[in-house]
Amino acid sequence: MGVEMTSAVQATQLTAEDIARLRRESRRENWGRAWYKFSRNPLSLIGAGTIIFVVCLAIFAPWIAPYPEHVKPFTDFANASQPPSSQHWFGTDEIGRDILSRVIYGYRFSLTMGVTVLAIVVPIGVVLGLVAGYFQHRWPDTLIMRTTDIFLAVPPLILALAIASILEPNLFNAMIAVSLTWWPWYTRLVYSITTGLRNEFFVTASQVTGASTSHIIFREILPNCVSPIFTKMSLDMGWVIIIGASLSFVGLGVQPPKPGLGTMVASGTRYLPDDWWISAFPALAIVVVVLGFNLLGDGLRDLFAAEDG
Amino acid sequence: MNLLIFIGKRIFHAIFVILGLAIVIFAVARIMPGDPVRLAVGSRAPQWVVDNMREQMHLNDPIPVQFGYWLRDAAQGDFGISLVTRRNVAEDVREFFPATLELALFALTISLTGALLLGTIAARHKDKWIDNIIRIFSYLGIVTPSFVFAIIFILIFAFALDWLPAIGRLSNGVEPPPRVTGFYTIDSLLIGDLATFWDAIRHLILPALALAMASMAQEARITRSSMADNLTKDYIASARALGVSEGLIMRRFLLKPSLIPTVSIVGMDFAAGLGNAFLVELIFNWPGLSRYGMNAMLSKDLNAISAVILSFGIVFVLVNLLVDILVARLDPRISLSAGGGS
Amino acid sequence: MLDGINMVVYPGEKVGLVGETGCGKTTTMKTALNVLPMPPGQIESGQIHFKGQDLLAMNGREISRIRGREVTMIFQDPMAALNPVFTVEEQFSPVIKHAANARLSKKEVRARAIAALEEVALADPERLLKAYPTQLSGGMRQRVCIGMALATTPQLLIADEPGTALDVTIQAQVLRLIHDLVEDLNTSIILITHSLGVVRETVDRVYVMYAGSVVEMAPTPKLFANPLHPYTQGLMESVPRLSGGGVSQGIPGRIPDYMDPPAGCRFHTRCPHVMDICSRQKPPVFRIDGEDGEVDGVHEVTCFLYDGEHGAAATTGEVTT
Amino acid sequence: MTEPILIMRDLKKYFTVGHTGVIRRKPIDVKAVDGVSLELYAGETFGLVGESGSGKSTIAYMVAGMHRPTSGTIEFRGRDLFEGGGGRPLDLKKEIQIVFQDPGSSLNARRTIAQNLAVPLRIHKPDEDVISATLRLLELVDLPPSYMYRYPNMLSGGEKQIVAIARALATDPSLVILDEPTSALDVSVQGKVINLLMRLQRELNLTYLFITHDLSLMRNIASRVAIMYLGKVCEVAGGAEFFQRPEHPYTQMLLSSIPVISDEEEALKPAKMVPRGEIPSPVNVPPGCSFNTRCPYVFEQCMQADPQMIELHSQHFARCHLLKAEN
Amino acid sequence: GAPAADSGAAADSGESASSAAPDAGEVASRQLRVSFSWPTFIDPAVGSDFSSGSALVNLYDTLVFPNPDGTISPWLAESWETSDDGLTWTFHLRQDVQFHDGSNLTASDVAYSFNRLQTIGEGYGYMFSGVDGANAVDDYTVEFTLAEPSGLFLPSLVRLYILNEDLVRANTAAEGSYGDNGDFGKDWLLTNDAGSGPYKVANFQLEEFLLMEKFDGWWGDFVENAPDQVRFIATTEAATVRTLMSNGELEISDQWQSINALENLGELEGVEIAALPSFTEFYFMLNTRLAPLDDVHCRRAMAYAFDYDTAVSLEWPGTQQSQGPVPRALGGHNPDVMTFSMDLDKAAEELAQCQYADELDQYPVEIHWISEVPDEEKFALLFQANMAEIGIPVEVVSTPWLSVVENTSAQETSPHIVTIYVSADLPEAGPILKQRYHSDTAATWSQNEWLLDEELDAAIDDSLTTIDQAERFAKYAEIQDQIAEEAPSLFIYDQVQKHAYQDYVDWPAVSGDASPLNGYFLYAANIGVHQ
Ligand SMILES: Nc1ncnc2c1ncn2[C@@H]1O[C@H](COP(=O)(O)OP(=O)(O)OP(=O)(O)O)[C@@H](O)[C@H]1O
Ligand SMILES: Nc1ncnc2c1ncn2[C@@H]1O[C@H](COP(=O)(O)OP(=O)(O)OP(=O)(O)O)[C@@H](O)[C@H]1O
Ligand SMILES: [Mg+2]
Ligand SMILES: [Mg+2]
Repeated sequence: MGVEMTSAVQATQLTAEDIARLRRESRRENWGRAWYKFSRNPLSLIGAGTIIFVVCLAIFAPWIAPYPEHVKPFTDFANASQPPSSQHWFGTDEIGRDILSRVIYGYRFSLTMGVTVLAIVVPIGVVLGLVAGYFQHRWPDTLIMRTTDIFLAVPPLILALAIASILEPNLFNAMIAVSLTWWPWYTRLVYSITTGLRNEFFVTASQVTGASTSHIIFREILPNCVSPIFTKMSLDMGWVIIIGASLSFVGLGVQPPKPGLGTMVASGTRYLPDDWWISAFPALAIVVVVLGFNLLGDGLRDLFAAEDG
Repeated sequence: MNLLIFIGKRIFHAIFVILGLAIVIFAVARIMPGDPVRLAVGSRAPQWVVDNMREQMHLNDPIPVQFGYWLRDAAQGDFGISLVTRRNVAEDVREFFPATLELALFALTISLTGALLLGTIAARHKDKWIDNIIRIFSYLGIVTPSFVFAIIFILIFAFALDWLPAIGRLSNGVEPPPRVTGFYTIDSLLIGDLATFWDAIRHLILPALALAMASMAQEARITRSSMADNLTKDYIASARALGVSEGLIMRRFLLKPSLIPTVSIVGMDFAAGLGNAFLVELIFNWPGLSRYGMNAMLSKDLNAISAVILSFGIVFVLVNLLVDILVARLDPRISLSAGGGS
Repeated sequence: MLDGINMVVYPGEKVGLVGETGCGKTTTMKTALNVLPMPPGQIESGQIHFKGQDLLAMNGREISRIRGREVTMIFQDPMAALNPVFTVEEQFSPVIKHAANARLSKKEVRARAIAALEEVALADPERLLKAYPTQLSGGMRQRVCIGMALATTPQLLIADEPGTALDVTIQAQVLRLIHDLVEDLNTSIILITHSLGVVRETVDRVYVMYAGSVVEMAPTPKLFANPLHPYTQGLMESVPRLSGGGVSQGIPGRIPDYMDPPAGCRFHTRCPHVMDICSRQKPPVFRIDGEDGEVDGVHEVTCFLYDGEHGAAATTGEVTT
Repeated sequence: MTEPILIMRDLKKYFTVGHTGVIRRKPIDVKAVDGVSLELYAGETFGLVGESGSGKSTIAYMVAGMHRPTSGTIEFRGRDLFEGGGGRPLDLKKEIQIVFQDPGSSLNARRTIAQNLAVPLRIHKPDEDVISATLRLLELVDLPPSYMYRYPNMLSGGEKQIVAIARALATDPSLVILDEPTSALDVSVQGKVINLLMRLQRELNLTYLFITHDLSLMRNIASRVAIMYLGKVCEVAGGAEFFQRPEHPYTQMLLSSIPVISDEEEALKPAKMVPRGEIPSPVNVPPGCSFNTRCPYVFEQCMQADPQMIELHSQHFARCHLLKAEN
Repeated sequence: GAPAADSGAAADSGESASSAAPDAGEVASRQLRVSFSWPTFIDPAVGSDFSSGSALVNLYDTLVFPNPDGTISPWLAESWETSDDGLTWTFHLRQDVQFHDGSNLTASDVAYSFNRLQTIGEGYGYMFSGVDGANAVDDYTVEFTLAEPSGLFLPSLVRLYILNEDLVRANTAAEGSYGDNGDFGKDWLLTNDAGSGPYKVANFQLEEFLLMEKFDGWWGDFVENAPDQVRFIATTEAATVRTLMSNGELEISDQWQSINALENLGELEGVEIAALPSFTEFYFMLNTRLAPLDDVHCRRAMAYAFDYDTAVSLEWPGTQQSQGPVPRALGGHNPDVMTFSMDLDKAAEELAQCQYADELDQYPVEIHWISEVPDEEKFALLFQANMAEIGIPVEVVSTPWLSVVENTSAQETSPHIVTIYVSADLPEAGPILKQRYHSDTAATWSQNEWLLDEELDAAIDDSLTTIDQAERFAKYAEIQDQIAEEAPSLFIYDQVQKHAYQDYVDWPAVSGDASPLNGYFLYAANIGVHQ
């Protein structure tokens, strides 16, 4: 490829500026290459686009939503259950609120849920996985991995439902419940990577040189887990959003009148099939955002696979 | 022999996991705030009724003692009285579990069959239009929550088209067959009652399909990619070079190794299915353990929650055990290496 | 990635194909047998004739009459070439059934499989048939592969680096085994390898490949006596000698990226004799030695150095790319 | 000859790979290294040759400190490398470095070349500026400074191996273990790495423990060679001597199997000796001489007793019942 | 003990399943199918909720029977007398009554049933806390002893269901929490009945349906075309109910259908909507101990600011705003009680007098509605919107029922406002006044007000022990005036109980010919099915 062997310059003569420039250039080149590969996969582009769109909707909801006041205390019984129209693209619900506006705000809860759960789960799961994997066949491994086995022995949604139901139903507790069921997946993932990597020669080389255990775990092994972790995080954003919606659907997540997407689907089911739009659009909104994260995740997976191959 | 050692190890592991699970469940059930008994007997019942029941449930003892009682009773299959149904929880579980299992197994059958069919077609026509259609289908299957599928299916197939019933296990007026396995399909066949059997099947289709969609999509994808991957393997090229017919290669030399990853995730998918059953049974009014469990959770019925989670945990652990054995049978490498190591 | 490969093999002849890792040797032969997985493989153009018939133009039924009866291939990595989830017997029997081209009872199939394993000097074939590939050592696997290939009594055997994954002594055994077995059947062989030493000791004629194209072809003695292509020369120099004398620096630069091969001669980026034309134009084949239609003596090279106009004067061969 | 820098005495390493039975469990051991005694002299290139699985890497790993020997000792400049129970002190780690066989996995693919090189620098040269030290290292191995911020997957196999060598040199070691450093490379690339190694040895006065299975290569670089078979050394001799007078039947078999590319080399090979048999599994080493399953000269005694290592000529040792010391 | 009970139950259900099969074809024309919420308890000492109540009235007989007008008729008891001190009640039983197993109903069965109910204490047991005991004087005479005189004792007897003592004892598990009485037959009675009522249990599939069959040996009179089978179907799912209704597989719907769903049902061919009067009132319970609601003026301001008309219009036509704390249909309701209606001027006036008038934004009011009843959200939101107009900030919170129960059990955790429907178990005002506002009930979900007013307590107690009805009702009226003044609650509306039903059902409840007491609207012996 483009590796030029043009080093007539004596390395020791390089100035700090030269080095900084070298670094900048390589960085730009690396990013450029990654972006090029990523951009050649139309599906992941669509995924990334969808997510950016949704995130923008969530962040700028007050400016984008046509009726932001419908998310706050509001009743307009005269306009209840109106089908989609030019004023209300997604129609109105049984209380006369604009569904489009509520869906846009609903994304805030979905994304908060996803981001928070991952923010709790990933560090915990990853550190545990690293430790267990690095000390394979020793007590930290046994302790940690047997614990994950136990947590993985119940279907995650069931455990999440159980924990959420025992706590007071609200978004925060739903996030706690999902987090409690989710960390083992990261532990598992990182564990399997780590056990594979700990016998790689670069790890051995560091050990032989005298690098500390924490250096090896966090500086040598962790960077190698990053791409599968990111891939999984992207896919998991989707799952967590679905689980969050499921919890809300049975009343254990976002509480009305807050516009949780699952909550809206649930309340709309009472008006099916005639007033289909009340639950159809929130459901569609869930599908769209989850699809976005899935496409992105698959794109990242392909990207990283291509990079490693 | 190797396979036996492997199975032995897995069973040992399963027992350990179930025990651990019991501890977790107990802990979860006891952190619940509030007095479940007061909730159960209602506010108008006199205090002595509450005290009586607390005593009976050992709720006044220290936690470790409670756990001892709980574990002892649980080991004997006794989970105490449900606060909602007022029945022995174990009896409830026995009553309702078959319905959920029947549904889940039916869904499993649908998803596996569908996935293998779709996955094979997609792999053989990789990157052609049919592959793309199957891909789109897979994506939609994966990203759509099961409760949305459930609602859509009811609207389309039960309401709009009126092809299939929307709720329950049997039509109104059709009496359930005498209980042997608790599976209406099997029990009705046992007494040769084809009409009931057919009715039970018709009731199974929609909820099972709603449950099956996600795993079908997931498994179809895995099958497709593992098949496509194996197609490029040297042993396929080798078989071709040695003149083995294309049909045989597809049916045997390609299929078996390609099944391994698919079968491996069946356990996980089954788990996801059991979880989703909590929502789907609610929507289809399916009188199974999931709906029972959901009601128990919504009414903080501690004994029932523990029993339900433990039941699902045990089933899930058993299914995983089964899957592991199946995978080990498909893949001799696993059982061969099981002699040593952990 | 392959670019204009022309190869001819005559009955009973042993032909070698040498080249560095990843230069496309395996791919060439997989293409020849039409067993290249597609996708990702793709055949842009060309013909492959076996006894006068174009293999690429054949349909599945026709080609399977030839594969496994008249032509077979032994794959490079014996582990990858055996299906890990089937026993040796399960993999053996369809091959034998196909090769026999007649109805065989289960017993007969078994008997033939056992005979084939004995042929390749494997002890206890009965037990071996029930084993899975993982339970065999590398040498045993390689022998099983050879046994399977030879059970089909082919007229052309393509052997892809047999024994390279093994040790020198074992490799020597394997090569000898193939050599002996083939002698009796008068089978033609294409031997793929990256070791010039192996080539010199086993084959009659050599094709040298670089980055997806053949750069030189010559009878073995001629090639070693007088390598013409700069690449062949560099390769010969790179090999450390048993006689001592140090290790040469090798060929500078690195093997080009196949996704984006250099224009013109693919070797020009590393060639010590590079000329202007090399980066602009693909060199044609120049015949240096031997006559048309002759079998033995022909020595061809694909390099402008041997073009009268550009380099040292030489006989102009016809352009066949 | 100078002082020995490294002495191995009756070195053994057994790996437990499983257990027999279910009830009365007995460990199943792989005798990876089974009684090896060798001496390395400062400044030399000591070649270690043997078939796959003969225990070469295991010896290397013990010297590098990755494995603790089951028994026996290794002394480095008179200091026992495994003294005491704990880890090896940093100053010893600094002195002994290793380069691995697989260039793909010996560098951390997710860190730049500079970051890879910085690991030993930070530990062993905390006072020095990491960037200038990195540049100096790259210069030492003839790589351009622009490689600093590249990732390993943008380098060719040979270049990766060169970086790995640079990393080993970062601590200024005196002994470098080279575990098949070029076996994954093409011949046309191998030369560059080998020549670099030779140059560095001269410039930095390094001692090499060079592991390979390529005898032709060994012939060209090693001052002394040891041949291993199934965890034991069967012959040790000076480089040239070894090729002129192979004594052990296995050595002869090995040498006669080497494919060569010229007639003059052919003449150097010992009489054609047809290799036969399979290498026994290291779990199931046959009693007596471990080579007895493949040896063409096998006789009674070989089945019963393991031969002793004897010095046939000066500095030429072998272990075979057929051989007698010259004097 | 347990295994015996088990096999008994299994054999029983197997038998009934096979015996039901031939019936089903022949009698398909006389079915009454009703949708219900689950669980349904058919043990008289456990069940008390809506669906249980409806099952119990059909399976069991009681000593007395409630009339549509709120009066009481003899039933199993042909006559009775009271001692002068009002503490001893003697009942004379009919002699021709047989249980479903054919045995004769006697006074000892009554005594046993009473003891069982009181010992277990669940369900309607609480109604009899003032009764010391019951004993059989002879085979057909039973005597109750009261601790103090009570005007409510007689009406409460409609909740004393008479069990077949021998049958229950035969099916009692020896091990249980009731000492000598083992489990008191609780386990068995979960799925079996031991009654003498017009219907008997034929098949009980938990979570699915309860099938009851006409009891031909019943002593009473069935109306013409009374159903041969009554089936409670365990679903309230709107979609399901609609399908069943439109397929003619359901005669009467449950009462939990939303307005929207009912409208849709009403459009079906041959389906009509009944709006039955009920003893249920919808309250906003204001916590009078929590600022700013501890100031009566603030409470009144709210009562004046709420838009009752809109609230009522969100409900089914025919719904009326409540008058005071007692539903209209109850005996002793005071029609002249002060009633608030929306009047923003008055609201402002009251608010001005409130001590918190200037700092209302520092006291945001939380209104909790019950998540399980999604329609309540509308009223909470309406309240929020109305209060915004007079400047009271309100937050709407949805809370699951169980949390409401828990929160209201202590003063510290009781929220500002909870929206709850409360039903009367007896046909007159007294009990509900006690249940809602007496200090005894302050720590329960049926009082979030925390009035803790001793004078009021005394007044309520006094009224309840008044045996003369007119006198009692007068006292009730006074109490209602007193409470309404204080505005401790917003009295939203008297609920009408809405059911969709097939027009071929001849349903007395529609024409007001059934007691509004819980369960009696479904007294199947009086319902005709013409198809
Ligand atoms: N399935 C494939 N997908 C993409 N690239 C491939 C595939 N198979 C081979 N290649 C590429 O084609 C090139 C030639 O591969 P091939 O296996 O033919 O080389 P070779 O000469 O046989 O090498 P070796 O000596 O290592 O066997 C390599 O660069 C390889 O990366
Ligand atoms: N960690 C280990 N656990 C178990 N067995 C091991 C381990 N490391 C090495 N062995 C075994 O020890 C024997 C010697 O291995 P070693 O890697 O030293 O051989 P080698 O001579 O380096 O072979 P190669 O040429 O393939 O690198 C082999 O049989 C190997 O399987
Ligand atoms: Mg190859
Ligand atoms: Mg090695």
